[in-house]
Amino acid sequence: MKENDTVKIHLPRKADYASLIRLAVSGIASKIGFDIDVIEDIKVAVSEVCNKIVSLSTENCDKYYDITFQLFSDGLKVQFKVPGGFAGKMFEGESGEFAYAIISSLMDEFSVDCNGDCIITMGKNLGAE
Amino acid sequence: MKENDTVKIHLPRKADYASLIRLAVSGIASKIGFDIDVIEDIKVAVSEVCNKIVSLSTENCDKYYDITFQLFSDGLKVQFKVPGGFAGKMFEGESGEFAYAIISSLMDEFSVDCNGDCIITMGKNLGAE
Amino acid sequence: MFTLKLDNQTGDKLEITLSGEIDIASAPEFKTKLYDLVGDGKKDIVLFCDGLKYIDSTGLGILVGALKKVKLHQRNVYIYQLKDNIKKLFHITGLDRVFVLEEAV
Amino acid sequence: MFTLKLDNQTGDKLEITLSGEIDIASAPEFKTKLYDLVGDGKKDIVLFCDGLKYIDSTGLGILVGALKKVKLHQRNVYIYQLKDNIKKLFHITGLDRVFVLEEAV
Ligand SMILES: Nc1ncnc2c1ncn2[C@@H]1O[C@H](COP(=O)(O)OP(=O)(O)O)[C@@H](O)[C@H]1O
Ligand SMILES: Nc1ncnc2c1ncn2[C@@H]1O[C@H](COP(=O)(O)OP(=O)(O)O)[C@@H](O)[C@H]1O
Repeated sequence: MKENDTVKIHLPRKADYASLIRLAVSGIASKIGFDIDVIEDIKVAVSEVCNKIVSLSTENCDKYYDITFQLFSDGLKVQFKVPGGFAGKMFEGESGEFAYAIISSLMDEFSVDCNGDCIITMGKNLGAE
Repeated sequence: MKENDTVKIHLPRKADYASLIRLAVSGIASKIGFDIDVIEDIKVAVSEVCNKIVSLSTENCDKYYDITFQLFSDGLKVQFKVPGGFAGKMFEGESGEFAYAIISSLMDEFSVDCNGDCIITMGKNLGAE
Repeated sequence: MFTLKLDNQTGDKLEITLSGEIDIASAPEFKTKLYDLVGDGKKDIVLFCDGLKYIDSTGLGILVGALKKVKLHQRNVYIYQLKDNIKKLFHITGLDRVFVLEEAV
Repeated sequence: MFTLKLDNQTGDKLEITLSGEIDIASAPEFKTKLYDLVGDGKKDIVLFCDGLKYIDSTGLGILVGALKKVKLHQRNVYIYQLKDNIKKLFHITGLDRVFVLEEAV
Protein backbone atom coordinates (compact mmCIF):
# COMPACT_ATOMS: atom_id res chain seq x y z
CA MET A 1 0.00 0.00 0.00
CA LYS A 2 2.21 2.76 -1.29
CA GLU A 3 -0.33 5.52 -1.66
CA ASN A 4 -2.97 6.52 0.82
CA ASP A 5 -5.29 9.22 -0.42
CA THR A 6 -8.65 9.99 1.10
CA VAL A 7 -11.71 11.29 -0.70
CA LYS A 8 -14.67 12.20 1.48
CA ILE A 9 -18.14 12.96 0.16
CA HIS A 10 -20.66 14.72 2.36
CA LEU A 11 -24.13 14.43 0.90
CA PRO A 12 -27.84 14.65 1.68
CA ARG A 13 -29.68 11.62 3.06
CA LYS A 14 -31.93 11.61 0.03
CA ALA A 15 -32.74 8.89 -2.44
CA ASP A 16 -32.09 11.10 -5.47
CA TYR A 17 -28.36 11.10 -4.77
CA ALA A 18 -28.07 7.37 -5.52
CA SER A 19 -26.96 7.97 -9.09
CA LEU A 20 -24.33 10.52 -8.00
CA ILE A 21 -22.88 7.95 -5.60
CA ARG A 22 -22.63 5.35 -8.37
CA LEU A 23 -20.86 7.91 -10.57
CA ALA A 24 -18.40 8.91 -7.84
CA VAL A 25 -17.65 5.29 -6.95
CA SER A 26 -16.91 4.58 -10.62
CA GLY A 27 -14.53 7.50 -10.79
CA ILE A 28 -12.71 6.53 -7.62
CA ALA A 29 -12.55 2.78 -8.28
CA SER A 30 -11.31 3.27 -11.83
CA LYS A 31 -8.45 5.43 -10.52
CA ILE A 32 -7.21 2.43 -8.55
CA GLY A 33 -7.33 0.25 -11.64
CA PHE A 34 -10.17 -2.17 -10.93
CA ASP A 35 -11.71 -3.68 -14.03
CA ILE A 36 -15.22 -2.84 -15.07
CA ASP A 37 -16.94 -5.85 -13.46
CA VAL A 38 -15.28 -5.22 -10.11
CA ILE A 39 -16.18 -1.52 -10.33
CA GLU A 40 -19.78 -2.60 -10.85
CA ASP A 41 -19.59 -4.81 -7.74
CA ILE A 42 -18.16 -1.99 -5.63
CA LYS A 43 -20.90 0.36 -6.85
CA VAL A 44 -23.53 -2.18 -5.82
CA ALA A 45 -21.99 -2.78 -2.38
CA VAL A 46 -21.51 0.91 -1.56
CA SER A 47 -25.00 1.72 -2.79
CA GLU A 48 -26.51 -0.91 -0.50
CA VAL A 49 -25.19 0.88 2.58
CA CYS A 50 -26.17 4.31 1.23
CA ASN A 51 -29.68 3.01 0.56
CA LYS A 52 -30.11 1.83 4.13
CA ILE A 53 -28.77 5.12 5.48
CA VAL A 54 -31.22 7.00 3.31
CA SER A 55 -34.28 4.85 3.88
CA LEU A 56 -34.17 4.15 7.62
CA SER A 57 -35.16 6.91 9.98
CA THR A 58 -32.86 7.51 12.91
CA GLU A 59 -33.42 8.92 16.37
CA ASN A 60 -31.14 11.90 15.78
CA CYS A 61 -32.08 12.29 12.19
CA ASP A 62 -29.12 13.98 10.50
CA LYS A 63 -29.92 15.38 7.11
CA TYR A 64 -26.44 14.60 5.78
CA TYR A 65 -23.95 11.77 5.96
CA ASP A 66 -20.35 11.16 4.88
CA ILE A 67 -18.74 8.47 2.78
CA THR A 68 -14.99 8.14 3.23
CA PHE A 69 -12.95 6.46 0.51
CA GLN A 70 -9.34 5.46 1.16
CA LEU A 71 -7.41 4.80 -2.01
CA PHE A 72 -4.40 2.50 -1.86
CA SER A 73 -2.18 1.35 -4.67
CA ASP A 74 -3.57 -2.14 -4.17
CA GLY A 75 -7.13 -1.55 -3.08
CA LEU A 76 -10.00 0.57 -1.84
CA LYS A 77 -11.55 0.96 1.61
CA VAL A 78 -14.94 2.62 2.06
CA GLN A 79 -16.17 3.75 5.47
CA PHE A 80 -19.44 5.04 6.86
CA LYS A 81 -20.06 6.24 10.39
CA VAL A 82 -23.61 5.64 11.60
CA PRO A 83 -25.38 5.94 14.97
CA GLY A 84 -25.28 2.69 17.00
CA GLY A 85 -28.99 1.92 17.20
CA PHE A 86 -29.25 2.56 13.51
CA ALA A 87 -26.53 0.11 12.52
CA GLY A 88 -28.39 -2.64 14.40
CA LYS A 89 -31.43 -2.16 12.18
CA MET A 90 -29.66 -1.78 8.84
CA PHE A 91 -29.25 -5.46 8.11
CA GLU A 92 -32.50 -6.67 9.67
CA GLY A 93 -35.53 -7.86 7.74
CA GLU A 94 -35.66 -9.36 4.31
CA SER A 95 -34.03 -6.65 2.26
CA GLY A 96 -31.55 -6.01 5.10
CA GLU A 97 -30.45 -9.64 4.92
CA PHE A 98 -30.15 -9.40 1.16
CA ALA A 99 -27.99 -6.28 1.55
CA TYR A 100 -25.74 -8.03 4.08
CA ALA A 101 -25.35 -11.08 1.84
CA ILE A 102 -24.62 -8.93 -1.22
CA ILE A 103 -21.98 -6.79 0.45
CA SER A 104 -20.29 -9.78 2.13
CA SER A 105 -20.11 -11.62 -1.13
CA LEU A 106 -19.01 -8.79 -3.43
CA MET A 107 -16.37 -7.23 -1.18
CA ASP A 108 -13.21 -8.77 0.28
CA GLU A 109 -13.68 -7.09 3.65
CA PHE A 110 -16.91 -6.09 5.38
CA SER A 111 -17.24 -5.23 9.03
CA VAL A 112 -19.53 -3.34 11.36
CA ASP A 113 -17.63 -2.17 14.46
CA CYS A 114 -19.71 -0.61 17.18
CA ASN A 115 -18.46 1.37 20.10
CA GLY A 116 -21.26 3.83 20.70
CA ASP A 117 -21.46 4.84 17.04
CA CYS A 118 -20.74 2.18 14.44
CA ILE A 119 -18.13 2.21 11.72
CA ILE A 120 -19.11 0.25 8.66
CA THR A 121 -16.03 -0.66 6.62
CA MET A 122 -15.82 -2.46 3.32
CA GLY A 123 -12.71 -3.15 1.30
CA LYS A 124 -11.79 -4.51 -2.07
CA ASN A 125 -8.30 -5.61 -3.07
CA LEU A 126 -6.87 -5.14 -6.50
CA GLY A 127 -6.25 -8.42 -8.26
CA ALA A 128 -7.90 -10.50 -5.53
CA GLU A 129 -10.19 -12.25 -7.98
CA MET B 1 -34.93 28.32 -4.90
CA LYS B 2 -37.08 25.64 -3.36
CA GLU B 3 -34.44 23.10 -2.57
CA ASN B 4 -31.09 23.70 -0.97
CA ASP B 5 -28.94 20.62 -0.75
CA THR B 6 -25.22 20.67 -0.18
CA VAL B 7 -22.68 18.17 -1.47
CA LYS B 8 -19.15 18.59 -0.22
CA ILE B 9 -16.15 16.77 -1.66
CA HIS B 10 -12.92 16.60 0.30
CA LEU B 11 -10.09 15.47 -1.93
CA PRO B 12 -6.31 15.40 -2.33
CA ARG B 13 -4.50 18.36 -3.89
CA LYS B 14 -3.25 16.12 -6.67
CA ALA B 15 -3.50 16.43 -10.41
CA ASP B 16 -4.76 12.88 -10.87
CA TYR B 17 -8.09 13.76 -9.29
CA ALA B 18 -9.01 16.10 -12.17
CA SER B 19 -11.05 13.44 -13.95
CA LEU B 20 -12.93 12.54 -10.76
CA ILE B 21 -13.90 16.19 -10.34
CA ARG B 22 -15.25 16.35 -13.88
CA LEU B 23 -17.28 13.21 -13.24
CA ALA B 24 -18.70 14.51 -9.97
CA VAL B 25 -19.56 17.89 -11.48
CA SER B 26 -21.42 16.10 -14.30
CA GLY B 27 -23.41 14.08 -11.81
CA ILE B 28 -24.31 17.09 -9.71
CA ALA B 29 -25.08 19.47 -12.57
CA SER B 30 -27.23 16.92 -14.36
CA LYS B 31 -29.32 16.48 -11.18
CA ILE B 32 -30.27 20.15 -11.44
CA GLY B 33 -31.30 19.75 -15.04
CA PHE B 34 -28.66 21.70 -16.95
CA ASP B 35 -28.30 20.64 -20.56
CA ILE B 36 -25.17 18.94 -21.78
CA ASP B 37 -23.40 22.06 -23.10
CA VAL B 38 -23.92 23.94 -19.87
CA ILE B 39 -22.72 20.94 -17.87
CA GLU B 40 -19.57 21.01 -20.00
CA ASP B 41 -19.09 24.71 -19.22
CA ILE B 42 -19.52 24.14 -15.48
CA LYS B 43 -17.00 21.28 -15.59
CA VAL B 44 -14.49 23.55 -17.30
CA ALA B 45 -15.00 26.43 -14.85
CA VAL B 46 -14.82 24.26 -11.72
CA SER B 47 -11.77 22.45 -13.06
CA GLU B 48 -9.96 25.74 -13.63
CA VAL B 49 -10.11 26.57 -9.94
CA CYS B 50 -9.19 23.03 -8.92
CA ASN B 51 -6.20 23.16 -11.25
CA LYS B 52 -4.88 26.32 -9.66
CA ILE B 53 -5.38 24.91 -6.19
CA VAL B 54 -3.49 21.79 -7.18
CA SER B 55 -0.66 23.42 -9.08
CA LEU B 56 0.26 26.41 -6.89
CA SER B 57 2.19 25.76 -3.74
CA THR B 58 0.96 27.50 -0.62
CA GLU B 59 2.66 28.62 2.57
CA ASN B 60 0.63 26.27 4.76
CA CYS B 61 0.56 23.52 2.24
CA ASP B 62 -2.59 21.51 3.02
CA LYS B 63 -2.66 18.17 1.34
CA TYR B 64 -6.43 18.27 0.91
CA TYR B 65 -9.08 20.79 -0.07
CA ASP B 66 -12.87 20.96 -0.19
CA ILE B 67 -15.30 21.78 -2.94
CA THR B 68 -18.78 22.73 -1.75
CA PHE B 69 -21.71 22.44 -4.15
CA GLN B 70 -25.05 24.01 -3.30
CA LEU B 71 -27.90 22.65 -5.38
CA PHE B 72 -30.97 24.81 -5.88
CA SER B 73 -34.03 24.07 -7.94
CA ASP B 74 -32.95 26.86 -10.28
CA GLY B 75 -29.19 26.72 -10.21
CA LEU B 76 -25.86 25.63 -8.78
CA LYS B 77 -23.32 27.42 -6.58
CA VAL B 78 -19.79 26.11 -6.16
CA GLN B 79 -17.50 27.35 -3.40
CA PHE B 80 -13.85 26.93 -2.55
CA LYS B 81 -12.09 28.27 0.52
CA VAL B 82 -8.44 29.11 -0.08
CA PRO B 83 -5.74 30.90 1.97
CA GLY B 84 -5.59 34.64 1.30
CA GLY B 85 -2.09 34.93 -0.16
CA PHE B 86 -2.86 32.01 -2.38
CA ALA B 87 -6.01 33.51 -3.88
CA GLY B 88 -4.01 36.58 -4.92
CA LYS B 89 -1.73 34.43 -7.04
CA MET B 90 -4.33 32.16 -8.61
CA PHE B 91 -5.34 34.47 -11.40
CA GLU B 92 -1.95 36.03 -12.06
CA GLY B 93 0.22 35.32 -15.07
CA GLU B 94 -0.82 34.20 -18.48
CA SER B 95 -2.67 31.00 -17.67
CA GLY B 96 -4.12 32.66 -14.54
CA GLU B 97 -5.63 35.38 -16.71
CA PHE B 98 -6.98 32.77 -19.09
CA ALA B 99 -8.55 30.95 -16.16
CA TYR B 100 -10.16 34.16 -14.87
CA ALA B 101 -11.53 35.02 -18.31
CA ILE B 102 -12.86 31.50 -18.84
CA ILE B 103 -14.64 31.28 -15.49
CA SER B 104 -16.11 34.81 -15.78
CA SER B 105 -17.43 34.07 -19.20
CA LEU B 106 -18.83 30.57 -18.64
CA MET B 107 -20.50 31.18 -15.29
CA ASP B 108 -23.25 33.65 -14.34
CA GLU B 109 -21.63 34.52 -11.04
CA PHE B 110 -17.94 34.55 -10.10
CA SER B 111 -16.45 36.26 -7.10
CA VAL B 112 -13.38 36.11 -4.91
CA ASP B 113 -14.15 37.48 -1.43
CA CYS B 114 -11.20 37.85 0.88
CA ASN B 115 -11.29 38.43 4.59
CA GLY B 116 -8.17 36.65 5.79
CA ASP B 117 -8.95 33.50 3.84
CA CYS B 118 -10.71 33.87 0.50
CA ILE B 119 -13.98 32.36 -0.61
CA ILE B 120 -14.17 31.73 -4.33
CA THR B 121 -17.78 31.41 -5.45
CA MET B 122 -19.15 30.61 -8.86
CA GLY B 123 -22.78 30.18 -9.82
CA LYS B 124 -24.80 29.08 -12.80
CA ASN B 125 -28.52 29.64 -13.17
CA LEU B 126 -30.84 27.21 -14.84
CA GLY B 127 -32.34 28.61 -18.00
CA ALA B 128 -30.20 31.75 -17.95
CA GLU B 129 -28.94 31.17 -21.48
CA MET C 1 -35.07 5.55 -13.84
CA PHE C 2 -36.85 2.31 -14.71
CA THR C 3 -39.80 1.31 -16.82
CA LEU C 4 -42.37 -1.39 -16.09
CA LYS C 5 -44.45 -2.38 -19.09
CA LEU C 6 -47.38 -4.81 -19.10
CA ASP C 7 -46.91 -6.76 -22.32
CA ASN C 8 -49.67 -9.28 -22.10
CA GLN C 9 -52.36 -10.37 -19.68
CA THR C 10 -54.27 -13.65 -19.91
CA GLY C 11 -56.54 -15.46 -17.47
CA ASP C 12 -53.64 -16.99 -15.57
CA LYS C 13 -50.52 -15.06 -16.58
CA LEU C 14 -49.11 -11.52 -16.49
CA GLU C 15 -46.17 -10.76 -18.77
CA ILE C 16 -44.17 -7.73 -17.74
CA THR C 17 -40.98 -6.15 -19.14
CA LEU C 18 -38.67 -4.43 -16.66
CA SER C 19 -35.90 -2.13 -17.79
CA GLY C 20 -33.60 0.57 -16.46
CA GLU C 21 -32.43 0.95 -12.87
CA ILE C 22 -34.45 -0.03 -9.82
CA ASP C 23 -32.66 1.79 -7.01
CA ILE C 24 -33.66 3.44 -3.78
CA ALA C 25 -35.01 6.43 -5.73
CA SER C 26 -37.24 4.40 -8.01
CA ALA C 27 -38.15 1.54 -5.61
CA PRO C 28 -41.37 3.10 -4.20
CA GLU C 29 -42.78 3.62 -7.70
CA PHE C 30 -41.70 0.13 -8.73
CA LYS C 31 -43.44 -1.38 -5.69
CA THR C 32 -46.70 0.46 -6.35
CA LYS C 33 -46.77 -0.40 -10.05
CA LEU C 34 -45.83 -4.05 -9.59
CA TYR C 35 -48.21 -4.71 -6.68
CA ASP C 36 -51.05 -3.03 -8.55
CA LEU C 37 -50.59 -5.49 -11.41
CA VAL C 38 -50.09 -8.50 -9.12
CA GLY C 39 -53.29 -7.73 -7.22
CA ASP C 40 -54.41 -10.69 -5.09
CA GLY C 41 -51.77 -12.87 -6.70
CA LYS C 42 -54.01 -15.24 -8.60
CA LYS C 43 -51.86 -15.22 -11.74
CA ASP C 44 -48.37 -16.36 -12.64
CA ILE C 45 -45.96 -13.46 -13.15
CA VAL C 46 -43.43 -13.48 -15.98
CA LEU C 47 -40.75 -10.79 -15.85
CA PHE C 48 -38.59 -10.06 -18.91
CA CYS C 49 -35.43 -8.45 -17.60
CA ASP C 50 -32.96 -8.17 -20.47
CA GLY C 51 -33.14 -4.37 -20.21
CA LEU C 52 -32.78 -4.31 -16.42
CA LYS C 53 -29.40 -2.79 -15.62
CA TYR C 54 -29.44 -2.42 -11.86
CA ILE C 55 -31.51 -3.65 -8.92
CA ASP C 56 -30.64 -3.38 -5.24
CA SER C 57 -31.71 -5.27 -2.12
CA THR C 58 -34.82 -3.11 -1.78
CA GLY C 59 -35.88 -4.09 -5.29
CA LEU C 60 -35.17 -7.76 -4.54
CA GLY C 61 -37.33 -7.47 -1.42
CA ILE C 62 -40.17 -6.09 -3.54
CA LEU C 63 -39.89 -9.05 -5.93
CA VAL C 64 -40.02 -11.45 -2.97
CA GLY C 65 -43.13 -9.65 -1.73
CA ALA C 66 -44.79 -10.28 -5.09
CA LEU C 67 -43.70 -13.91 -4.97
CA LYS C 68 -45.25 -14.35 -1.54
CA LYS C 69 -48.59 -13.09 -2.80
CA VAL C 70 -48.74 -15.44 -5.78
CA LYS C 71 -47.46 -18.43 -3.77
CA LEU C 72 -50.61 -18.15 -1.65
CA HIS C 73 -52.47 -19.25 -4.78
CA GLN C 74 -49.91 -21.86 -5.89
CA ARG C 75 -48.72 -19.47 -8.58
CA ASN C 76 -45.11 -18.56 -9.32
CA VAL C 77 -42.81 -15.77 -10.50
CA TYR C 78 -40.73 -16.53 -13.61
CA ILE C 79 -37.75 -14.29 -14.33
CA TYR C 80 -36.27 -14.34 -17.83
CA GLN C 81 -33.05 -13.03 -19.35
CA LEU C 82 -31.35 -11.52 -16.33
CA LYS C 83 -28.05 -9.81 -17.12
CA ASP C 84 -25.03 -11.50 -15.54
CA ASN C 85 -24.35 -8.77 -12.98
CA ILE C 86 -27.92 -9.05 -11.71
CA LYS C 87 -28.07 -12.83 -11.87
CA LYS C 88 -25.06 -12.75 -9.54
CA LEU C 89 -27.19 -10.93 -6.94
CA PHE C 90 -29.86 -13.64 -7.19
CA HIS C 91 -27.23 -16.32 -6.59
CA ILE C 92 -25.69 -14.43 -3.66
CA THR C 93 -29.04 -14.03 -1.93
CA GLY C 94 -30.23 -17.56 -2.73
CA LEU C 95 -33.13 -16.11 -4.67
CA ASP C 96 -32.13 -18.15 -7.72
CA ARG C 97 -33.66 -21.10 -5.90
CA VAL C 98 -36.76 -19.19 -4.82
CA PHE C 99 -37.78 -17.73 -8.16
CA VAL C 100 -37.83 -19.62 -11.43
CA LEU C 101 -34.95 -18.13 -13.45
CA GLU C 102 -34.80 -18.87 -17.16
CA GLU C 103 -32.26 -17.88 -19.81
CA ALA C 104 -34.54 -17.56 -22.83
CA VAL C 105 -38.28 -17.52 -23.42
CA MET D 1 -4.99 11.24 -21.23
CA PHE D 2 -3.92 12.86 -24.48
CA THR D 3 -1.85 11.89 -27.48
CA LEU D 4 0.49 14.09 -29.49
CA LYS D 5 1.49 12.62 -32.83
CA LEU D 6 3.99 14.12 -35.29
CA ASP D 7 2.36 13.53 -38.69
CA ASN D 8 4.78 15.25 -40.98
CA GLN D 9 7.91 17.35 -40.79
CA THR D 10 9.28 19.43 -43.65
CA GLY D 11 11.94 22.10 -43.81
CA ASP D 12 9.60 24.84 -42.62
CA LYS D 13 6.56 23.09 -41.16
CA LEU D 14 5.65 20.67 -38.36
CA GLU D 15 2.26 18.93 -38.58
CA ILE D 16 1.01 17.57 -35.30
CA THR D 17 -2.24 15.83 -34.31
CA LEU D 18 -3.52 16.41 -30.79
CA SER D 19 -6.23 14.28 -29.25
CA GLY D 20 -7.71 13.39 -25.88
CA GLU D 21 -7.75 15.57 -22.79
CA ILE D 22 -5.06 18.08 -21.88
CA ASP D 23 -5.72 18.77 -18.23
CA ILE D 24 -3.63 19.53 -15.18
CA ALA D 25 -2.60 15.86 -14.97
CA SER D 26 -1.37 15.63 -18.55
CA ALA D 27 -0.10 19.23 -19.01
CA PRO D 28 3.53 18.62 -17.96
CA GLU D 29 3.90 15.79 -20.46
CA PHE D 30 2.18 17.85 -23.15
CA LYS D 31 4.56 20.77 -22.52
CA THR D 32 7.66 18.58 -22.75
CA LYS D 33 6.56 16.80 -25.91
CA LEU D 34 5.39 19.95 -27.68
CA TYR D 35 8.41 22.07 -26.78
CA ASP D 36 10.77 19.26 -27.83
CA LEU D 37 9.20 19.30 -31.28
CA VAL D 38 9.05 23.11 -31.51
CA GLY D 39 12.73 23.40 -30.62
CA ASP D 40 14.10 26.87 -31.40
CA GLY D 41 10.88 27.75 -33.17
CA LYS D 42 12.17 28.04 -36.70
CA LYS D 43 9.21 26.22 -38.26
CA ASP D 44 5.50 26.88 -38.61
CA ILE D 45 3.41 24.65 -36.37
CA VAL D 46 0.17 23.10 -37.63
CA LEU D 47 -2.02 21.48 -34.99
CA PHE D 48 -4.90 19.18 -36.01
CA CYS D 49 -7.34 19.18 -33.13
CA ASP D 50 -10.48 17.37 -34.23
CA GLY D 51 -9.81 14.69 -31.60
CA LEU D 52 -9.03 17.17 -28.81
CA LYS D 53 -11.84 16.92 -26.27
CA TYR D 54 -10.66 19.10 -23.41
CA ILE D 55 -7.98 21.71 -22.77
CA ASP D 56 -7.70 24.02 -19.77
CA SER D 57 -5.98 27.35 -19.13
CA THR D 58 -2.69 25.61 -18.40
CA GLY D 59 -2.82 23.93 -21.80
CA LEU D 60 -3.67 27.23 -23.47
CA GLY D 61 -0.68 28.81 -21.73
CA ILE D 62 1.55 26.08 -23.14
CA LEU D 63 0.25 26.74 -26.66
CA VAL D 64 0.96 30.46 -26.19
CA GLY D 65 4.48 29.58 -25.07
CA ALA D 66 5.02 27.66 -28.31
CA LEU D 67 3.59 30.59 -30.27
CA LYS D 68 6.03 32.98 -28.64
CA LYS D 69 8.97 30.82 -29.66
CA VAL D 70 7.98 30.64 -33.33
CA LYS D 71 7.01 34.34 -33.51
CA LEU D 72 10.66 35.15 -32.75
CA HIS D 73 11.39 33.73 -36.22
CA GLN D 74 8.33 35.23 -37.94
CA ARG D 75 6.68 31.83 -37.89
CA ASN D 76 3.14 31.06 -36.77
CA VAL D 77 0.92 28.46 -35.10
CA TYR D 78 -2.05 27.23 -37.16
CA ILE D 79 -4.83 25.42 -35.32
CA TYR D 80 -7.25 23.33 -37.36
CA GLN D 81 -10.63 21.75 -36.64
CA LEU D 82 -11.17 22.77 -33.03
CA LYS D 83 -14.34 21.36 -31.50
CA ASP D 84 -16.94 24.01 -30.63
CA ASN D 85 -16.54 23.72 -26.86
CA ILE D 86 -12.81 24.35 -27.19
CA LYS D 87 -13.14 27.05 -29.84
CA LYS D 88 -15.30 28.85 -27.27
CA LEU D 89 -12.32 28.95 -24.88
CA PHE D 90 -10.15 30.51 -27.62
CA HIS D 91 -12.80 33.20 -28.18
CA ILE D 92 -13.18 33.89 -24.46
CA THR D 93 -9.46 34.33 -23.95
CA GLY D 94 -8.95 36.31 -27.16
CA LEU D 95 -6.60 33.61 -28.40
CA ASP D 96 -8.67 33.27 -31.57
CA ARG D 97 -7.02 36.50 -32.69
CA VAL D 98 -3.53 35.43 -31.60
CA PHE D 99 -3.39 32.02 -33.27
CA VAL D 100 -4.51 31.29 -36.82
CA LEU D 101 -7.65 29.19 -36.42
CA GLU D 102 -8.97 27.32 -39.44
CA GLU D 103 -12.05 25.15 -39.89
CA ALA D 104 -10.76 22.67 -42.44
CA VAL D 105 -7.41 21.83 -43.96
N1 LIG E 1 -30.29 -15.82 1.06
C1 LIG E 1 -31.44 -15.47 1.66
N2 LIG E 1 -31.39 -14.63 2.69
C2 LIG E 1 -32.53 -14.27 3.29
N3 LIG E 1 -33.75 -14.71 2.96
C3 LIG E 1 -33.84 -15.56 1.94
C4 LIG E 1 -32.71 -15.97 1.24
N4 LIG E 1 -33.11 -16.77 0.26
C5 LIG E 1 -34.42 -16.86 0.37
N5 LIG E 1 -34.88 -16.11 1.37
C6 LIG E 1 -36.26 -16.02 1.81
O1 LIG E 1 -37.04 -16.75 0.91
C7 LIG E 1 -38.33 -16.34 1.06
C8 LIG E 1 -39.05 -16.64 -0.23
O2 LIG E 1 -40.41 -16.70 0.04
P1 LIG E 1 -41.15 -18.07 0.38
O3 LIG E 1 -42.63 -17.80 0.27
O4 LIG E 1 -40.65 -18.59 1.71
O5 LIG E 1 -40.70 -19.06 -0.83
P2 LIG E 1 -40.47 -20.65 -0.72
O6 LIG E 1 -41.66 -21.18 0.01
O7 LIG E 1 -40.40 -21.11 -2.17
O8 LIG E 1 -39.17 -20.86 0.00
C9 LIG E 1 -38.28 -14.86 1.38
O9 LIG E 1 -39.16 -14.58 2.44
C10 LIG E 1 -36.87 -14.66 1.83
O10 LIG E 1 -36.81 -14.14 3.14
N1 LIG F 1 -7.52 37.45 -23.55
C1 LIG F 1 -6.21 37.49 -23.24
N2 LIG F 1 -5.86 37.53 -21.95
C2 LIG F 1 -4.57 37.55 -21.61
N3 LIG F 1 -3.56 37.53 -22.48
C3 LIG F 1 -3.87 37.49 -23.78
C4 LIG F 1 -5.18 37.45 -24.22
N4 LIG F 1 -5.17 37.40 -25.56
C5 LIG F 1 -3.92 37.38 -25.89
N5 LIG F 1 -3.11 37.44 -24.85
C6 LIG F 1 -1.66 37.50 -24.88
O1 LIG F 1 -1.26 37.39 -26.21
C7 LIG F 1 0.07 37.00 -26.21
C8 LIG F 1 0.36 36.33 -27.52
O2 LIG F 1 1.72 36.43 -27.79
P1 LIG F 1 2.33 37.60 -28.65
O3 LIG F 1 3.72 37.15 -28.97
O4 LIG F 1 2.15 38.90 -27.93
O5 LIG F 1 1.42 37.59 -29.99
P2 LIG F 1 1.07 38.87 -30.91
O6 LIG F 1 2.39 39.61 -31.11
O7 LIG F 1 0.52 38.27 -32.19
O8 LIG F 1 0.03 39.65 -30.14
C9 LIG F 1 0.26 36.11 -25.02
O9 LIG F 1 1.41 36.43 -24.33
C10 LIG F 1 -0.95 36.40 -24.15
O10 LIG F 1 -0.55 36.87 -22.90
